[in-house]
Amino acid sequence: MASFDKFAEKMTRGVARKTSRRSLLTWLGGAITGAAVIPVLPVSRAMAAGTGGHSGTAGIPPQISSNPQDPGDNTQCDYWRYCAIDGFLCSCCGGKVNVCPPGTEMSPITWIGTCNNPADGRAYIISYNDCCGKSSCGRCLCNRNEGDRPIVRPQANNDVNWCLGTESSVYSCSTAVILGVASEAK
Amino acid sequence: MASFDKFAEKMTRGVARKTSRRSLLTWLGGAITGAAVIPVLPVSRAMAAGTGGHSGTAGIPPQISSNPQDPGDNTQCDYWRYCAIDGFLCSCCGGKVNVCPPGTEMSPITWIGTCNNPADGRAYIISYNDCCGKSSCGRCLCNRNEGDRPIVRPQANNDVNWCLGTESSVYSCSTAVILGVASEAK
Amino acid sequence: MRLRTLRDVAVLALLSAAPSFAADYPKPLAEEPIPAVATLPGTYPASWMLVHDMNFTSLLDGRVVVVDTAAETENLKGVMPAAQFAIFTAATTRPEIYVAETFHSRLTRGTRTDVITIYDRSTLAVKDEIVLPGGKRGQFVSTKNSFKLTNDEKWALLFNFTPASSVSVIDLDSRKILGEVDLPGCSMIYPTGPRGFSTMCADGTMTTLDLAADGTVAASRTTKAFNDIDKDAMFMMPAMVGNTAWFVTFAGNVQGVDLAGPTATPKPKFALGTADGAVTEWRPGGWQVVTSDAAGLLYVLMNPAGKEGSHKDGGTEVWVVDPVKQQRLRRIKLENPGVSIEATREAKPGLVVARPDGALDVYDAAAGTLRKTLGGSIAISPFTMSAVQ
Amino acid sequence: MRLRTLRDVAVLALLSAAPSFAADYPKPLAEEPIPAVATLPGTYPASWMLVHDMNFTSLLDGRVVVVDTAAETENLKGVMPAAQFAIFTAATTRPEIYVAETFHSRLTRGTRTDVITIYDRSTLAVKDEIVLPGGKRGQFVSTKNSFKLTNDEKWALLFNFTPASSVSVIDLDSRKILGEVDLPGCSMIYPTGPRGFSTMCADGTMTTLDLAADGTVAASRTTKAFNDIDKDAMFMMPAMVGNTAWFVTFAGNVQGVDLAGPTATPKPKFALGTADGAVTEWRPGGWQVVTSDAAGLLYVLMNPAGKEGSHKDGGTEVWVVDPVKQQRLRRIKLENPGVSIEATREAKPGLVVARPDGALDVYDAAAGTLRKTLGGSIAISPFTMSAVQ
Repeated sequence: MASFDKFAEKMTRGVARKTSRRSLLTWLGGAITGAAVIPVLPVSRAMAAGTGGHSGTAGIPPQISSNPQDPGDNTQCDYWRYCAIDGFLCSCCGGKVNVCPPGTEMSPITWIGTCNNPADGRAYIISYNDCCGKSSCGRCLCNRNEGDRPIVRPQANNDVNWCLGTESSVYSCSTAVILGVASEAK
Repeated sequence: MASFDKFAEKMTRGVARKTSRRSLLTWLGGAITGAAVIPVLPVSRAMAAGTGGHSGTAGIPPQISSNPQDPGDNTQCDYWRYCAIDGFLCSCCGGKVNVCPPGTEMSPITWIGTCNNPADGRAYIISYNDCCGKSSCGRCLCNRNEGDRPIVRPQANNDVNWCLGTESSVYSCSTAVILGVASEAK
Repeated sequence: MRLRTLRDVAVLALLSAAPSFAADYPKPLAEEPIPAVATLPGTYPASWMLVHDMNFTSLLDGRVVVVDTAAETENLKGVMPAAQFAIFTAATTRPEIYVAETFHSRLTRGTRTDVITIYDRSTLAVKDEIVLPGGKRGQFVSTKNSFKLTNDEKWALLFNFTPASSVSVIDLDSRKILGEVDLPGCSMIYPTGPRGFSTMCADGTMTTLDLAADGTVAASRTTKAFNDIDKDAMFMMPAMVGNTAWFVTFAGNVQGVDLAGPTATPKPKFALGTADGAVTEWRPGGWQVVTSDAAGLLYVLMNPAGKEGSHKDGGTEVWVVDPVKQQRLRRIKLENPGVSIEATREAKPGLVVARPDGALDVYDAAAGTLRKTLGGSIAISPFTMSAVQ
Repeated sequence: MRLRTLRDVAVLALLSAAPSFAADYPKPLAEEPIPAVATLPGTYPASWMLVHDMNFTSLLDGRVVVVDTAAETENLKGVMPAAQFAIFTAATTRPEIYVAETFHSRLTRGTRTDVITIYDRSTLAVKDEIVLPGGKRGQFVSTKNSFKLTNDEKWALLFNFTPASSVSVIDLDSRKILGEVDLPGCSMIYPTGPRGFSTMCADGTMTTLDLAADGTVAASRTTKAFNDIDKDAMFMMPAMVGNTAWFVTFAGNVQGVDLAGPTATPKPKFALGTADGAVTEWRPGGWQVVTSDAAGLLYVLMNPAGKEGSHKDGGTEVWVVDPVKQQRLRRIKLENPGVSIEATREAKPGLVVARPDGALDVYDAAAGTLRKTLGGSIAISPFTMSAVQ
């Protein structure tokens, strides 16, 4: 997987500079599923294009960390930390990849993913803390499920509204915070 | 106006049978504004295509009254009674052109328009009663403003949330009810 | 068209006795009565379906949409609000629909109130509500098995998550909460036997709880572990055929569980099988991935690019399976990729496929052909669908 | 990628001392602090704008979006909820933003509560609220002049509509309602003089009310009729240049009103003029159709297909007008049709055009060229915009 991820990452970054968000998603869909079948966009990516109703508009400018060890555009679903995220990306909503938007409250209870960083080859433990107390951000909806398991194992499940232990249960967006290293590069 | 309306009505019905909702709107936009300029879709028609996010989907089947004296597709913004409406058409929302959807309450206070019926040539007084108590229907958003005047003349204004005098002020959709004849055909 | 003020209108009304030039229609259209509000039939036809629209752009403002999947026009019959990761369930023995939902006093903030709102099936008006104390109602992407009826539909069972798990037992006759059952390490509700339920546990077992007449736990029994959550997890929402819950797994197996009681009893697992056209391999993919028709056939939404993490990616085919014969009967190639599927209980069942753009494609489940598409924002984010039983 | 449970993670963490093969990065990325919540500067830059997103698909869940119209990235700075046909106004002399909004206890039903919610400009957190009794707050498609500040921003004035018209006078220091002024036959609020306001009346006049220190009406004066509502109505939202409100009319005239006090004083009306490229004729069209820049120039959104009923149809050009010289300076051809326009008060002003699809096009107001598009659902239904003053 790691080598494919790295390849996809490189390709994605290259393509992102040349094409719109919309066509990038289409391209990814095609690349993932091959040319022979109907492209299967991951559901929430397709929904991201659908629900906001702005699939035809220009997108959101790329946001790339100044640290090359944290590569990729964190407004895009294929950014490495988002491997098990489900929701609106706070980096598009007035927050940052690991910071909630102004006036929201970060949930202390959350679900955990383990994502490969294509730059340093390490697997990191990522905590997907939800930001709560304002309504659905509505931008950059993303759903990836690597390691996701059904609600029977809640700590590995992203279908829960994790606005738990917060003053309000209203969900706004999701962050992806590095909690630590899960495994060194192999 | 009456003769243009009649022409447009005929054309619209013919085209509606052959084309999708989306291309129909585009066609209307083109016909209204001419070919020389950027087509100006009435704002809310464009928004209807935009906000729901379903501009690319197939539309809603035409709903034509069995009475030829009440012509046109009442799911479409160009239906004759909608000449001063602003909102979601109840005929797409579980109600009918003059009936609120189940579980909503019809506002007793409302705004009034005067619309030409292209079939009998009469001008009718149309009451645009809002249906209240459930959230925005979200379908068939339509805004036409023939005779609409600013809020300074509220009874002729469709920018007011007319869910007044109802148990809830939450707006769901708008009807177009015949109150009477304003003027006979000329 | 000239402006008409209310006064102008009155003046013009006086003039309306003038002769008409529209000879075809000597009489004007009649005045229409107000107020006028539509109602629905007391019993819904088998072509109708309740669609849970989570409304992702305003999750606090979800809806349950009543949809006629067969009519030529007026396919949207009505809407019930379903706030903030709500969950609903419909009674079959009384004309009621129950929506478990959550409000905050200031929309996005302020005091939280959880309630079960009781709708009349015919008027879609609120008949009553049951307030749920403690702010513990579980909020998930719509998962049908978080809210179920038991005890001949006299009781409702509602799953709580804080993140501690429990189930509230609610008496629908008296509109009162009878009690709460703690479920450490277990999730969701699968009605079992006459007055009990099973629940799925993190160690791969299911536990069945019998409830006493007062709503307390009378007895409980636990199966051996049969859900391999690490390697081949069961999707949490099964398709029901009689008292058998047919689950599918991430890797493409079918796991039946007999819930006739008194204990949930797993049946032998079998594979959906492989097929041509896969990019990697065919696996179930989407949200509501399995459904059943009146004949007891299963329909499974399949993704051709199956791998770890693909289980919510939607599908491009629906595989029709006879679970008793453990046989795949045919493959339906969808015209458009889908998120969730639901079959109607009609004699000639419809297969409804919720698309990522919110439209609903209705197929002839037997022929595999597309009958129609219900578009025009009939839903924004349809996740689960429940055919009229 | 393999599944990692919490236990797996713990095990793997123990193994993380194993040598890294990523020689370029000998140290892993650091752990990141939680919780972490962003804040905004205490004073917003002149390129920022508050955009009222009415959110048509869930009108009860509107928002005010803080937008940076100039930055390369992170153009959406934050959001304030603005429920149910809300209206907001921002203070310039205190770090507060006021949202007048309406809630129902059960989202779509139940007890109605109107409040003014007070946000801190830097944290976008709720500082306080003022409850408004009587359920009479007027609810309209966002109309800025329904909620204004006066008395050196010590007071807020809120327009009520039941459909009887009145204005509530609210003391922002004490967070108390001082009183209510009835306005039979009149609408909207145009702050006038040091402690008063004017209002637009259905007979075409404006009435100016001076308020006493206790919030009651000390004096009132009415102009002659100058707003020909039947034939050439004034749009209700003017662009302000100092104390002059510049209104435009349906037919394309500019009507200035001097609000320096003590009485609203209409200026001579002048025409925006005609131009090539019209289908019928050029008229103002859209929602927020006129705006001003720091130099006192007006920008008017123009529709080439002007006629009765076209006044909300949006526009394809923006005409730049010097209202003192009564001269049209130039025409900006928009790349995309717009609904509403707002100029920033930057030295090189930006002209923001809200598009029907919710995107915001930012033009160089002087050059008339498109600088950038803020897309990606930055708003769903943007109707009014307020540049930082």
